[in-house]
Amino acid sequence: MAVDEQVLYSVKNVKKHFPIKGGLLQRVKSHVKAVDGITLDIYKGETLGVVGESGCGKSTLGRTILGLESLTEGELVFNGNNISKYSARQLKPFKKEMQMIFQDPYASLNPKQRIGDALEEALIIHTDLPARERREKVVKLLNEVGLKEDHYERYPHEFSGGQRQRIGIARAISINPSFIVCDEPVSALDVSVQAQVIKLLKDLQEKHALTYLFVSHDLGVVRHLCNRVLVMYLGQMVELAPVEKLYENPTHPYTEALLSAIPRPAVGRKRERIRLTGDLPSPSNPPTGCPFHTRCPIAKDHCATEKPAWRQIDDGHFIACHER
Amino acid sequence: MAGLIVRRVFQLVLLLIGISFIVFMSMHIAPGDPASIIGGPTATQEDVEAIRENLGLNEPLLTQYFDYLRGIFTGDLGFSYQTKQAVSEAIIDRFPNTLNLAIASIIVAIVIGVTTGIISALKHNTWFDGLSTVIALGGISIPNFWLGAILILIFAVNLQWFPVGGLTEPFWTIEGMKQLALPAITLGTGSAAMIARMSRSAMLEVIRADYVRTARAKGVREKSVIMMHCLRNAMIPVITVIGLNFGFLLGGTIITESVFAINGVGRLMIESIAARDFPMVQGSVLLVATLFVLVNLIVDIVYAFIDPRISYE
Amino acid sequence: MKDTVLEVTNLVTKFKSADGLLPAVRGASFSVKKGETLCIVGESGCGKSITALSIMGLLPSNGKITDGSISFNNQNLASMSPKEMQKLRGNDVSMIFQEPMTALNPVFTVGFQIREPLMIHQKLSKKQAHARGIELLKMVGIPSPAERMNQFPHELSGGMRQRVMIAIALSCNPSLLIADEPTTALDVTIQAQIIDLLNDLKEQLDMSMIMITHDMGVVAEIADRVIVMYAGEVIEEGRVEEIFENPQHPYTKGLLSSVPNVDDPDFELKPIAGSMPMLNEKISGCRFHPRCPYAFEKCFSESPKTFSVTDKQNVRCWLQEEVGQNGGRRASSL
Amino acid sequence: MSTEVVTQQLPAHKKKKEFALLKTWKRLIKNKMAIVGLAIIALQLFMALAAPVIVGVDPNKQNLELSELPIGTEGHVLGTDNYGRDIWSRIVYGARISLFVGIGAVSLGLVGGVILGLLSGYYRRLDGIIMRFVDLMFAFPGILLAMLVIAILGTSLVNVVIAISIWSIPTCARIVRGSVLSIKKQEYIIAMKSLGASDLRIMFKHVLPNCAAPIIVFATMRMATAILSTASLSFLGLGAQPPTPEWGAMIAAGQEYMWTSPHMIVVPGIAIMLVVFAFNVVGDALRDALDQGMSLDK
Amino acid sequence: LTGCSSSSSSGGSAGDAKQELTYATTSKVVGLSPILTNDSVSSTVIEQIYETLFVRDNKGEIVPHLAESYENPDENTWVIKLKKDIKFHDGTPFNAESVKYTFDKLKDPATAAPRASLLAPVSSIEVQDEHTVVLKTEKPYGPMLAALTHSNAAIVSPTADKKQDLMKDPVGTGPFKFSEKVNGDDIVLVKNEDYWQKPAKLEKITFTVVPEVSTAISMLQTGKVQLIDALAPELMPRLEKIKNVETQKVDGTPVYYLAFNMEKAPMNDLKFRQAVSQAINREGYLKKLNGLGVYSNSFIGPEVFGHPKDDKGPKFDQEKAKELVKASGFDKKEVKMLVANTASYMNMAEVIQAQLKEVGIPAKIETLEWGTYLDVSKTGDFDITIAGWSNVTGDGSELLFPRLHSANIDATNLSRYKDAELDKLIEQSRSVVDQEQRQEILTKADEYVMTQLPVLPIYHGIASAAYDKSVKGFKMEPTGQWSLYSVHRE
Ligand SMILES: Nc1ncnc2c1ncn2[C@@H]1O[C@H](COP(=O)(O)OP(=O)(O)OP(=O)(O)O)[C@@H](O)[C@H]1O
Ligand SMILES: Nc1ncnc2c1ncn2[C@@H]1O[C@H](COP(=O)(O)OP(=O)(O)OP(=O)(O)O)[C@@H](O)[C@H]1O
Ligand SMILES: [Mg+2]
Ligand SMILES: [Mg+2]
Repeated sequence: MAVDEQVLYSVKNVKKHFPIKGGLLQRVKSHVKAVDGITLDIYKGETLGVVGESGCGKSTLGRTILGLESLTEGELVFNGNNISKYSARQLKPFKKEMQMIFQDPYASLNPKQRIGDALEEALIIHTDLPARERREKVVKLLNEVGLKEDHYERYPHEFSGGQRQRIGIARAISINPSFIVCDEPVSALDVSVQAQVIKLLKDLQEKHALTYLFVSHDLGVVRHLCNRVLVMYLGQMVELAPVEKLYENPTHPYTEALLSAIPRPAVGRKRERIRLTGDLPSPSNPPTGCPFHTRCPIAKDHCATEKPAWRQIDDGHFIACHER
Repeated sequence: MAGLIVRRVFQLVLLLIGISFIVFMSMHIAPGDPASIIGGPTATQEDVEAIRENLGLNEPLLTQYFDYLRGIFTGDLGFSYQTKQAVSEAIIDRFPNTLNLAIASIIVAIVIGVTTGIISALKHNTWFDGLSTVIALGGISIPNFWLGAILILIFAVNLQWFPVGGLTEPFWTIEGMKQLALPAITLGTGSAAMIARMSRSAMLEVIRADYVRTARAKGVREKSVIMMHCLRNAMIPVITVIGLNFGFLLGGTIITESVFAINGVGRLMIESIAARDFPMVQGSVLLVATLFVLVNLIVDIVYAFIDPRISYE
Repeated sequence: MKDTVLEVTNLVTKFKSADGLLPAVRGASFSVKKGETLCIVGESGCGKSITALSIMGLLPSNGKITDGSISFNNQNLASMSPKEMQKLRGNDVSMIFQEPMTALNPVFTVGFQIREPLMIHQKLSKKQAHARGIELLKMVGIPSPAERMNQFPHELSGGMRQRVMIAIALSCNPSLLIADEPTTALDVTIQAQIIDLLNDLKEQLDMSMIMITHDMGVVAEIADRVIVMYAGEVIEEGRVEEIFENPQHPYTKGLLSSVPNVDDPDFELKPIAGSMPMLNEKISGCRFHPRCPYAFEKCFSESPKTFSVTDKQNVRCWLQEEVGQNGGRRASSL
Repeated sequence: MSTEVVTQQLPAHKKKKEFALLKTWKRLIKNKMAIVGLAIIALQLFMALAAPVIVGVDPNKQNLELSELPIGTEGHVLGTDNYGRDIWSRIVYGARISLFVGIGAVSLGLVGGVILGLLSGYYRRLDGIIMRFVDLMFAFPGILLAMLVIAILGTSLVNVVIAISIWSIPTCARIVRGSVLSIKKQEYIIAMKSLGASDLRIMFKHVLPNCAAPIIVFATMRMATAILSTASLSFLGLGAQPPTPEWGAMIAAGQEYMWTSPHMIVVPGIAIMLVVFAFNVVGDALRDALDQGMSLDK
Repeated sequence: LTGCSSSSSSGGSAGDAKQELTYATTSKVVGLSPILTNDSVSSTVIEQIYETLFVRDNKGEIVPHLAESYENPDENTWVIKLKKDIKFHDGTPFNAESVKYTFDKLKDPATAAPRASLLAPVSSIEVQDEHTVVLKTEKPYGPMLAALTHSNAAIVSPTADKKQDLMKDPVGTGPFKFSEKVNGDDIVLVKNEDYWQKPAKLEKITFTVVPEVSTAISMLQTGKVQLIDALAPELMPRLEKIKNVETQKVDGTPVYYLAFNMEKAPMNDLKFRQAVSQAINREGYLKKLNGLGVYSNSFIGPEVFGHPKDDKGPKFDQEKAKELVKASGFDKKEVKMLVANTASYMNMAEVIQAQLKEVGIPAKIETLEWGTYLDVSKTGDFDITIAGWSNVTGDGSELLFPRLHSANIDATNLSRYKDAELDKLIEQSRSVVDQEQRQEILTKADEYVMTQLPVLPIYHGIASAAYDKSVKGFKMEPTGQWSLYSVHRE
């Protein structure tokens, strides 16, 4: 899959710190550095996978990119427009281009709204299709994600977890955006439906030159869908590489550990994973130097003090590590 | 939170200036002249004119207002046109009564309202729900003067458990409680009805939330499932209503104060409006406004405490 | 022979709806033995969660068990008083819910929610419960657990919430754990850690487990037995090896073949064509037949019987009958 | 390809959106209480519209000889008042004004309150201003307001509605705002923002329905106080003047006779309660009907 | 010479009952200075603390009180001799100086006394000697003595007035003296041991505010209050049923009447006014008042000086009224009836409205809040209004002059009646000093009023009170005032 080398979205040194409050007066005690300096170019038409430990800031990165969280620092440049300081009105045309599939599908659906109406929302906002066509389109979307027209009239609480997730997907793709942040879009789907949905996403990408930022824990899915993969650790980038290079030649010790832990769907083949030991670092008080050094099997003394530089080790393959 | 409080205090100052101006203007737009009221129907034109002159009502409007405003900033709320009493003194005389009554009745309202609200929600569409609905609606449809009179007839005149009226002791004394019992119930009934309906409906909204299921899955006793997990989530509108009602109660309630012969702010306000006793009206309105801002500030703080997602930054 | 902890027979769970009572679970039967892990797999929306909730007695207000029995340690759960049920839940039987965000109470701190079962069932003091809570959070791999205890669910990442749910469910060392997709939001390293943890508990405490998951890798790693559900019915049941190595039902086969293979970059995804029927759809015969590539006349009209493949493996599919008659050619041609 | 298989099942679009409304209505009338409520409202409306047909007696016809007759007196089912006027006919005629004021004031107050509440809950910047404005409305004495309305607008019935609705606005605004504060932080609202929905749309289409429950409670309960407060306004000279029959005023007039002829209060009191009851159960049922999950467990 | 002019009966045999009494009023006491207040509640308290130079005795005759005697050397001079050895509560001696001080203060525009008009005809007050004061008028002033019985003309202690605010801290010569203010508005008086007559029997009296009459009755029933007054007709049935309560009714001086706006058509048409007068069944209405009203077809009531003996006024006659309406060519235009929002006025208005309708006069009631009513009624923005006059001095001139003299249009003359003949009669009644002559003039004036009908008296008030049976010696005056001086409890 050749990637068009045209930058769609450029993320420059983005940081997002959440305040932690405490005490009776709710004073800010410290900050969680959920995203701590991500610089990234996302190319038109590619699928950029984001993987990393739970809590390392993947969702926050996705939400920040879409402007759902305010920026603590950094710049967002979409299609050449620096949108970091745009007003809501200025942003509106961009909203149509950028969509999000939320990690938590149930919470992201209005409990008082029928699913059909929820799906029509986006169409009403961004298109001026007449009611009948909207409905047709929604029914088509429902079918595409494996649901039925009868589901149109249902409320969110009447669905199973996987069904809700598919509704979230249908909503995001309904207005043909050019960029979608998919935050674990298929985690609640059984493999067969998952395959169907992934196919759908791929088809759409081919048809409309869609770009995905694909956050997932399912490394199998990532391998099948993504062109490049970003590995995050504690809000920072540790490795970025084209998918094959990453799977064949994981360089950063965290990536290695991650890949080694993939469960295989065959009985008796226990994973021979690299067990990470050492202290779990806290995002409110991240370790100095390399964020991974507390658990890194090959850490040296200087890893604890010096921050490793972000460097290219191969064509399109970057890592931040002193030792590799 | 500290920021919120500072901001509110600042807003309060502006609000007080604004409201004093508006009340001032309204008192002058509304028909009626303090001088002719003091003079009464028997007064001659000369009498009335002398009174006007004496009260300074012949000065230009804005001069009068700025004089008044200057007074406020030096902590002087002025003197009553009618009784010549210092406004601050009159208010200090009456506010404790109103406060006592407000606290007692809001307690009554919360206890009755929240409990019946919760039970009706749990027993949604049963006889209890129906009965409590009817009682709550009765509670809000029944005029206070009548409820008060009936309570007096039964409990004060016939049974003689409580005094007929008057409020002279603070609420923490036995005597004070006795004096407060009937007015608090009279006044609390309306609020209780509203709180009951509000809690019921709010509980119904959350009772089937997933986290309630989780609580049950943890083996939490049904009582705590309701009292902790549901209630806390259903609390926002209930707290709003409680805050509102408390605010109203603090502003004084004319009818109940009258029926139970309690000398409170509500009556003061009504009497002074009737007498066009401008400084007294201003004083009591400013008091009520301050109280409202205060109560609403507390409500806002409670919001944030109840729902951690709410923030005012 | 180990004791049976849970025995579900012919469970039927229905939802009231505008169209009347609609069955979401249609006569599911299975059992779990002490120390055993049963995995439930099946298409999204096939009734796995509802089955689990039926066992817990925590169905949504419009759902109702209309038939069948659930016996836990030889007590019939369906006929238990709410009080007894309450004592059981969280203590002997606990459940990890599928959607951790909505399953955690947004207005209480994580600490409060973990302490609660400990204080109720184990009668720990608040302080003890707090200490134990921190320990539990550490066990499920949450960094700086003491700090997290004072945070609210919305301040945690998806995976952390899920781990909090796990910690809550494990807090009282239940003898039966029902885990509804407990690791979907976890990265593989933590997932592995959690699975190790569960396996440890299984060994140490002889804990039984019902695990609902889509991740065939996880199934392979943790399951002793597997049941496959489709449209509210259990269509295949067997030991984990049997299911993986010798799947009988066309749906099971389809399912296994759709698993993306991490090790093969050129693997092509093969979804099962069509989609699952709605609850209110009336389908005669086998409910899978509209999507089944092997369906024949009998499948259209008659609901399939259960056939035993081995003593542990059972399948509901008319093809089994054919296997008996025609030497099983059609079934094994895949 | 999978998608093709399913698209074949696409049926013709017979189902219309109205269908949903119809469904809600059907669900509503499945609720027995709601039917009772609707019936009462219909009856009251009918009473209001067809008063002269229902009662032959002039509601203002006095007969000092036959004053304060008790309920059940021949010719006066509900008794007579202190001037010997027939209470039943006054109740029937009074329905007009009371319903007009009750419904009018509550709906007007709702509109104002909901808008203010939504804006201040949703926009942090507006919150301070709007809420202090609301505090001002709270603190502003009701009588003074009535006197102002008389002075500026005059004494028509419409102005009564305006006065009472102004008086409902602050309460409604605070109730709405409280709920909005918590709802606007919910994930589904954030999801709507990411969809690019305008603030107005989010407020009215997503936030509002989720705080409908407290609003319905407020509105239905306010009906009672609105009708009752008409009396105090006409006492101040605003609105219906004696001898116009009007429930609140009937109650107020009965105040002096409560020891001797309590029916003068009880009868109009029950009339008000019936209206409030009707609106309450319909409100309840409506909320349940709009909310699938609840209605299903009937 | 310690002027023991009255009270020799009933010794100190008060029994062992506590000599305390609580009186409940519906509104608060505005203040306790007779100069600065003009409301009935304040005057009830003031009556107990202060005294006037003259009072009306049981028979309605004006007799000296603080005054010893008076004489008129000429029509414009009133030489008043004062009693000696009387002291104010603060020890200041009561003398001519204090009378002068009080009256000067009352008249001074800077004081802004609401009832300054009471002594407006007095041009100077002179101290002749320690115990003689001379009042001079420009023109003869007939109702002088009546004016001096008015509680607003009570004498205050000059030293106290200079030192303190009498509104809060009153000092008079009366049988009771101010003790304290409690609970904001309640006033406590105690016996004045140094009273110039025999000290009062009650030790302590409390004036408490109970806005709701029905509550006050309940308090009376439970013994928390011993005295209430100004009863409303609706309450009588309840009061009469209570065992421990006694009621007292005395024919009173107030008059309640309809005032026609004489500047507007059709009210300026005598036929129309007659029609209205005959349309209203006043005797019928009185029955509704449960005995709290007196029928008298005259403007000056039976208890007021100047009351005519014969009845010359119109009678209730519906048929005649209908005819008159027709005859007057009345065009059925709605008549605006302005009513202050006092319960008794509104009741009256509703009945009148209904009765006018019977004869074909449509009337619209417009209720106004009291303060507004005062303004609007003075500007004449109405057709008919319901008014009342509680005549505290009990003198007919004090009714006719403010209410019907053309000088008071835009103020108290609500009918806006301007009639030279009546004006002359009124002036005469005020300037003649001889009381018998005045009686004649007033009778004539009243008859004139009852034929011209700028006003239509509906009924004359009754002064009423209800008190605990243990209260003895309570005596209501026709003006609605009472003194607790000779009251005791058993
Ligand atoms: N409250 C409800 N009312 C009506 N139908 C419901 C309700 N809850 C679930 N359902 C339906 O019941 C069926 C089974 O749901 P269930 O949640 O058990 O699926 P699941 O197997 O857990 O799926 P997933 O893997 O997607 O979570 C689904 O088709 C769903 O639409
Ligand atoms: N609103 C918030 N307030 C405070 N902290 C937050 C908030 N949202 C997220 N965080 C913190 O930010 C960090 C990153 O969270 P994020 O949700 O981005 O993780 P993630 O990579 O998506 O993890 P997962 O894979 O578990 O979903 C976590 O430590 C989390 O606790
Ligand atoms: Mg995430
Ligand atoms: Mg599920």
